[in-house]
Amino acid sequence: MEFGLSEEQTLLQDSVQKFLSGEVALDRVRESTKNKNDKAIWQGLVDLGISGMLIPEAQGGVAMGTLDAAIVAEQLGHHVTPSPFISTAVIAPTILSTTSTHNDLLAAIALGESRVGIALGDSIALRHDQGVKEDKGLLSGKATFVLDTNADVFLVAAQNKSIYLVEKDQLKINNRTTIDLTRSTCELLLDNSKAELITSDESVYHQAINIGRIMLAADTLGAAQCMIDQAVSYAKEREQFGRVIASFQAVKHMCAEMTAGLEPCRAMVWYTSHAFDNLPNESEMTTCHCKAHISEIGKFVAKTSTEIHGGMGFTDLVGLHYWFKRIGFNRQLLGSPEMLRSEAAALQGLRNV
Amino acid sequence: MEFGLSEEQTLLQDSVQKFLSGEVALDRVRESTKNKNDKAIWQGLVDLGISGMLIPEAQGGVAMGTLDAAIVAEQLGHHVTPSPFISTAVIAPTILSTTSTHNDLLAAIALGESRVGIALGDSIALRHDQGVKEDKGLLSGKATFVLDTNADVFLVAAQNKSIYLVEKDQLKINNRTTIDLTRSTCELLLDNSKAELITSDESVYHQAINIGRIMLAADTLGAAQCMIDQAVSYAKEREQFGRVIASFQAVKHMCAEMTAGLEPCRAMVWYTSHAFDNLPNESEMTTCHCKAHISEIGKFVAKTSTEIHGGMGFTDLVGLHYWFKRIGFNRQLLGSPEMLRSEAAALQGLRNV
Amino acid sequence: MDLSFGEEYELFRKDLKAFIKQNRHEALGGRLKSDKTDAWQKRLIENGYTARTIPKAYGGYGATLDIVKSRIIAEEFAHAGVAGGMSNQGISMLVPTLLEVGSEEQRLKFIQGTIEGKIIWCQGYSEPGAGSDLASLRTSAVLDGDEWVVNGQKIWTSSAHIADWIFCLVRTEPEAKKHHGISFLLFKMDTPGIEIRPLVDMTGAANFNEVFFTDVRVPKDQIVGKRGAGWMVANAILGHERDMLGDPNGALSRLNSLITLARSESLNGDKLIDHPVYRDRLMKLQGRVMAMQYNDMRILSSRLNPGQDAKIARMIVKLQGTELRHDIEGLGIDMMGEFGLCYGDNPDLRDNGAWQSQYMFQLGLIIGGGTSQIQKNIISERGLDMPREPRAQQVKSQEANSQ
Amino acid sequence: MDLSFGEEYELFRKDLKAFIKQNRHEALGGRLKSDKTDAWQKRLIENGYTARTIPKAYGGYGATLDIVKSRIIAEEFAHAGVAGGMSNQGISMLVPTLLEVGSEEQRLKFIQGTIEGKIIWCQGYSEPGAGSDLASLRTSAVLDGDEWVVNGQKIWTSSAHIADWIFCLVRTEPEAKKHHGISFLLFKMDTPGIEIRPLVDMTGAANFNEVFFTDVRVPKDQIVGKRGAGWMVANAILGHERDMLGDPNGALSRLNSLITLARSESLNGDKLIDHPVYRDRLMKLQGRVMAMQYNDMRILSSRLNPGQDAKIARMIVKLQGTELRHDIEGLGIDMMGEFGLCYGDNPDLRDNGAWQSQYMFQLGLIIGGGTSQIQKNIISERGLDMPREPRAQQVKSQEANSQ
Repeated sequence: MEFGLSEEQTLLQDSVQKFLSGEVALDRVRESTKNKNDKAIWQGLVDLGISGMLIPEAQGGVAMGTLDAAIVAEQLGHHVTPSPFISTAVIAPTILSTTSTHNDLLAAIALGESRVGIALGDSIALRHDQGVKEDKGLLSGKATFVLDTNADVFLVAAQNKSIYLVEKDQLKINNRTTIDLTRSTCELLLDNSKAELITSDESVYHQAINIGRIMLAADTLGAAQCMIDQAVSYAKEREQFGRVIASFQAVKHMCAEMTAGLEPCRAMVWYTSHAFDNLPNESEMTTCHCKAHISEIGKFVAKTSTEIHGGMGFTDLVGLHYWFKRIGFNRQLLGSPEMLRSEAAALQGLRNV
Repeated sequence: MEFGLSEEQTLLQDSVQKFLSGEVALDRVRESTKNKNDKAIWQGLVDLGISGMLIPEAQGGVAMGTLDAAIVAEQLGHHVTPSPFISTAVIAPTILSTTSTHNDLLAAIALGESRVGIALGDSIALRHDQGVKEDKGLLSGKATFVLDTNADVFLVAAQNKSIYLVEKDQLKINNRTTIDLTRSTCELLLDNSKAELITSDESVYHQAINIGRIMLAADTLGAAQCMIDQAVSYAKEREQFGRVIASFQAVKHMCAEMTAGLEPCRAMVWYTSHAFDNLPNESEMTTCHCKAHISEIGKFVAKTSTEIHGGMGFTDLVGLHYWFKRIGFNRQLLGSPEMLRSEAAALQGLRNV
Repeated sequence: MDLSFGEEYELFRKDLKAFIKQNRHEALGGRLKSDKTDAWQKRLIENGYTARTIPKAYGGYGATLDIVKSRIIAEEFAHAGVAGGMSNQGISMLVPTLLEVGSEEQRLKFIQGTIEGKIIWCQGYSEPGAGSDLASLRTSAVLDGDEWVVNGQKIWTSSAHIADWIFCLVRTEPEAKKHHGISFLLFKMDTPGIEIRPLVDMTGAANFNEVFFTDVRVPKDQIVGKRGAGWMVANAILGHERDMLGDPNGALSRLNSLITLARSESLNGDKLIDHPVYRDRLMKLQGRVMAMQYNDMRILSSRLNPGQDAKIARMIVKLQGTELRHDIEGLGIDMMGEFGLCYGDNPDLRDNGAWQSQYMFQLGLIIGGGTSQIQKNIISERGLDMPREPRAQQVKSQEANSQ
Repeated sequence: MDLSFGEEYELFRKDLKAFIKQNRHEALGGRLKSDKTDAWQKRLIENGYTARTIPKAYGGYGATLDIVKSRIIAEEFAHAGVAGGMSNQGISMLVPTLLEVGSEEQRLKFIQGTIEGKIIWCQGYSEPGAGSDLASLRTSAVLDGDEWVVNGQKIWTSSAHIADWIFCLVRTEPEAKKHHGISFLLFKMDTPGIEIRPLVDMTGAANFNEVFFTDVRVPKDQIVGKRGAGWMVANAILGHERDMLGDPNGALSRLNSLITLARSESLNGDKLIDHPVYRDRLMKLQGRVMAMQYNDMRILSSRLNPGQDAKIARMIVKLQGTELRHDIEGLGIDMMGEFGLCYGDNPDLRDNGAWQSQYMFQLGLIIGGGTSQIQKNIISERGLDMPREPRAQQVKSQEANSQ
């Protein structure tokens, strides 16, 4: 019995961490969000093999597991890295691997030659006029909060939960600013757009949402851990009233509460990732709780660690707000905590659907 | 404009406080709960005129206002005093004053010669087989969480919200132990019991519930304030690690958080009491929020002040648990916080009913 | 208990309503100056609807203090959605200070221009190394002939880029211990040696600035109060600032916006207000807002009726009020889900992005004006008479608490 | 990541299941002693299902430590609802201590009787003036010839009224500073001079006792470890106690009871589980329970795989686990509303009153075994390497943290 990271996983973690803290330090994040250009960062990750980590070896990938992907997501969150990782390297391969018709695209993803946008979230929570309908093989409608404005091609779920591949030139892409500038999201407008059916197997749709949620949870885990680390480290340096503020019991206990809340989330992400690959019966329910729970802890950590930074936490100077906003973004995307808990209840027969 | 207690009200507060802290110190509370006998305490309160405070002068009362009654309730909560105050001195006169047919009973209440039990709560939240039905002037069914096991006569609301007067010999009284030994509650079994209709005006039923809720909120205010006072005072005496624990920032901040939460509740009870007498349009909604909000703060104070007492808080030695349980009792009776918030929403058109 | 204000006040309110109705087309307020705002400000002063208690000699209306009338004025302008009197740091913080401890020359020189909106002030208090521990500030002023020579750096200086003058805490006695050597100095923002750098904050805007002083020369007589006694002045102002930061009227206004949002936006075909989990959270917040409103009425009443004690009621306002505001904004975001993430130029934005920007700005207020941790120190030590940090920390924590 | 335990363990589990099935009619466990429980305990030892790693020389089964097998044993007995090995303070706290630092004579004298349930122990640690600050204990033991003479008072001594022996912290070197002068002493509870007073707690039961010592004479050789070195022994035991207090399996079991309650009880005609507000709170708790379960698996794994670090994961268990339990019990009460108030002999009681009694008992555990405040000190200082209270408090807070 071994519940933890393998040696290979620790190496993977280290290599991603090394790349991100070297090449993608905070000033790079700032620059990238300003230019809306994450290409250099993504190329670096492609060079590390990240783009192909969930792609079969036959298509040039390395066929790793969900936990491996979660480790990468955690590091990306830790460094608030702009990148199309979740869309292109995780969700797209999860969908495309279920057919044998798009091996070329999988190979292109592995090589870093194609970026696949993901438009799946509209059925989770219908709030406005969003939603895509299929009619005679053509798609029409609006997809919102689509991941990756810079994608070449999009995987779009229609309201019937079938998933289609749509080329960039078949739709209108409207960039949509959110609070989190480290992630590019857009709105897609489709009007009798040509689309290729990838699958009408609803379970693929659910798997894709499921793994996306795990990655967002892992991202928040990394971001929240980094905020705690920064708060503890700032508290040990910052002096007020003639002593470092880390010596005030109030500050110590705030850090202890954040740590006590977040540390079990690490095991939760591990278990949930493991369940995705190995325990299909409990995977979705576990994921709902994982993302909901980590989102709540993340909200607390984001606020508390900012408070510990005092006025500095409120400024752009230390850039702490990038983490604050990333955690806020992850909280809402692909299912808010309230929606996820309601779904978790339904999955175990505690809510009629 | 004067938002606060008048000189008379401060005098009332002082006189009740003086009586309760003199005659009903903690050992009296213990004794009374052991013997299930609050007669001596009640007689003392009757002698102070408390039994007639809401009764018209013509019936021997002093015709004071709801805020005056709330001041008394707060003191009773502060001293965890066993007494039939809410049932006999507040709810019963509120109901009986709406008719002119029971002036004798009102006069008997004012003189302390009659105790009226109150069975109104079953329609608020139907959980089991409770509920009383009227058929040809006779009542049958079960009333639960009836206030005052020692009453001579009971005011019972049927499911149609009409209120009836039932003599003790017309029903079976089953004593029902709750966590709070300072309050006597019982179950009434009625089986074609003779009953006298007092009112079928549904607004009287709502008024009676409303004022009962205000009293329970005021009781929690007093009990919670006393718990904070005890915690602060204990922390100033108790030494650990060579200093009084009141000097630890963690303990100080716990006390500050309790105080910051509870202090606005005082104004809330005042306003709500004033609204009952003067602002009928907003009274019920205000009361729902008052009791719900104070119940939440009370729960936090009950837990936190016990923690500050360390192991002593857990024992029976300092008796802190009487306050803990009283706050717990008030939280659930005549509407739990969840029910009250839902009702507050309905009262302002934010929930369809 | 008497919640009515009486006949005199009802009449006052009636007159004010009429004034607003007649003049509302000319109303133009704000923090900045322009000919139009100046004209409106002047009309308000003439009618006693702003600068009401400032003596006529200094350009005010000259009425005696009447808290109820102040409250009626605030209520009616807010209710009508019309700009009331200008509100800026000069008017709300400096003018009361000058009235209290300024010299007659200083009052005559500054008050009228300030209340008429012709002199805009900024505040030079916090420094990078002196936040919660304000008394450890290091910006120095050294006397050289008839001038103070100021060197150092301030932070959190809102309006610095548009201000004409600054009121600034400086250390004039370097040997004195902490808050004993501090003075309260006034000087023009166009004095040579002042550099202003906008300080972008987490909302993406530059609500504040950093201000750097290099050999800034200030005439000797521009000190307010006694040399080295600036701490008391600053302290009184900070207490007043704290009251403002937890203002329950702001919370009520935002709660009402939240209710509007819940009634207009929908989720899976139902209005948000019909989702019991959101509704329960909304109602919880409404209960908290109501508690703070009544608490505020109690504070107001205690000012009218000196016998009433509202010491602790007032002490907890900043802590409770800012946390409450932050929670209200947070529910707005949560209710909208992904659409709560919209920001900046996003056309799906609701309420101009107020939910996200206020969620962050209110977190800033939880930190600013004395962090929540400092507030809890104050409540426990001054409110509950609990001991300060013992022995070795004694001196320092006293300073912590004298802010 | 490998959650399976492998073939050897599956076999072990299969054998155990068979054993339980065959013998369950004779199972009788608990903390007390009787001929029947003794017989069951003995059979468990013979089969290696309790006292598994205690050497044969001391009456145990003599297996090497295997955490997985221990876990399987606990799981299977719990799952079958059959009493496993006796669990009391003698077995779980004293025996490991004797094995570690006891003399050979002490091991031979006490271990077999203890694990067989023939000697019941109680623990004499806390005193009225020494709770969180245990090292300030004052119960003294003065050497008089061949005997220690013990005077003082203990509190929170569960089982004192049924115990045969006590293991007790006493101060043997009055001049030494705090934790340096403490020794670990064993003596019989029928020694003259011992008075036991039951300590009724908020649940209404007497789960604990106070114990008073007046000139209690104890043979000199009944000290465990070195004289004056009892603190280290006590400390190791306390860490172990902390792990037990936040056990997520207890939380899971209670969460399942809560789900059962929500499905069976109703409110205004709907099952409680169909009320979205309660369901949301229930699901929040389920998420917290799951996080703690996985955290526990990580801790277990780190014991099997020494390279894995679970230091902080373990450090937070008591704080998080006890708060979680308290919240679970609180939701049970809230869901039942007025019926959640039932207690004692009330026939409307659900689950034997467990919701109320556990709500209180878990609050006791938030306080006991190192309060939540002490836990936060430990996490911040030992886990996050944040400084102890400065200067004057240095010595004392070190002691606070060595508990």
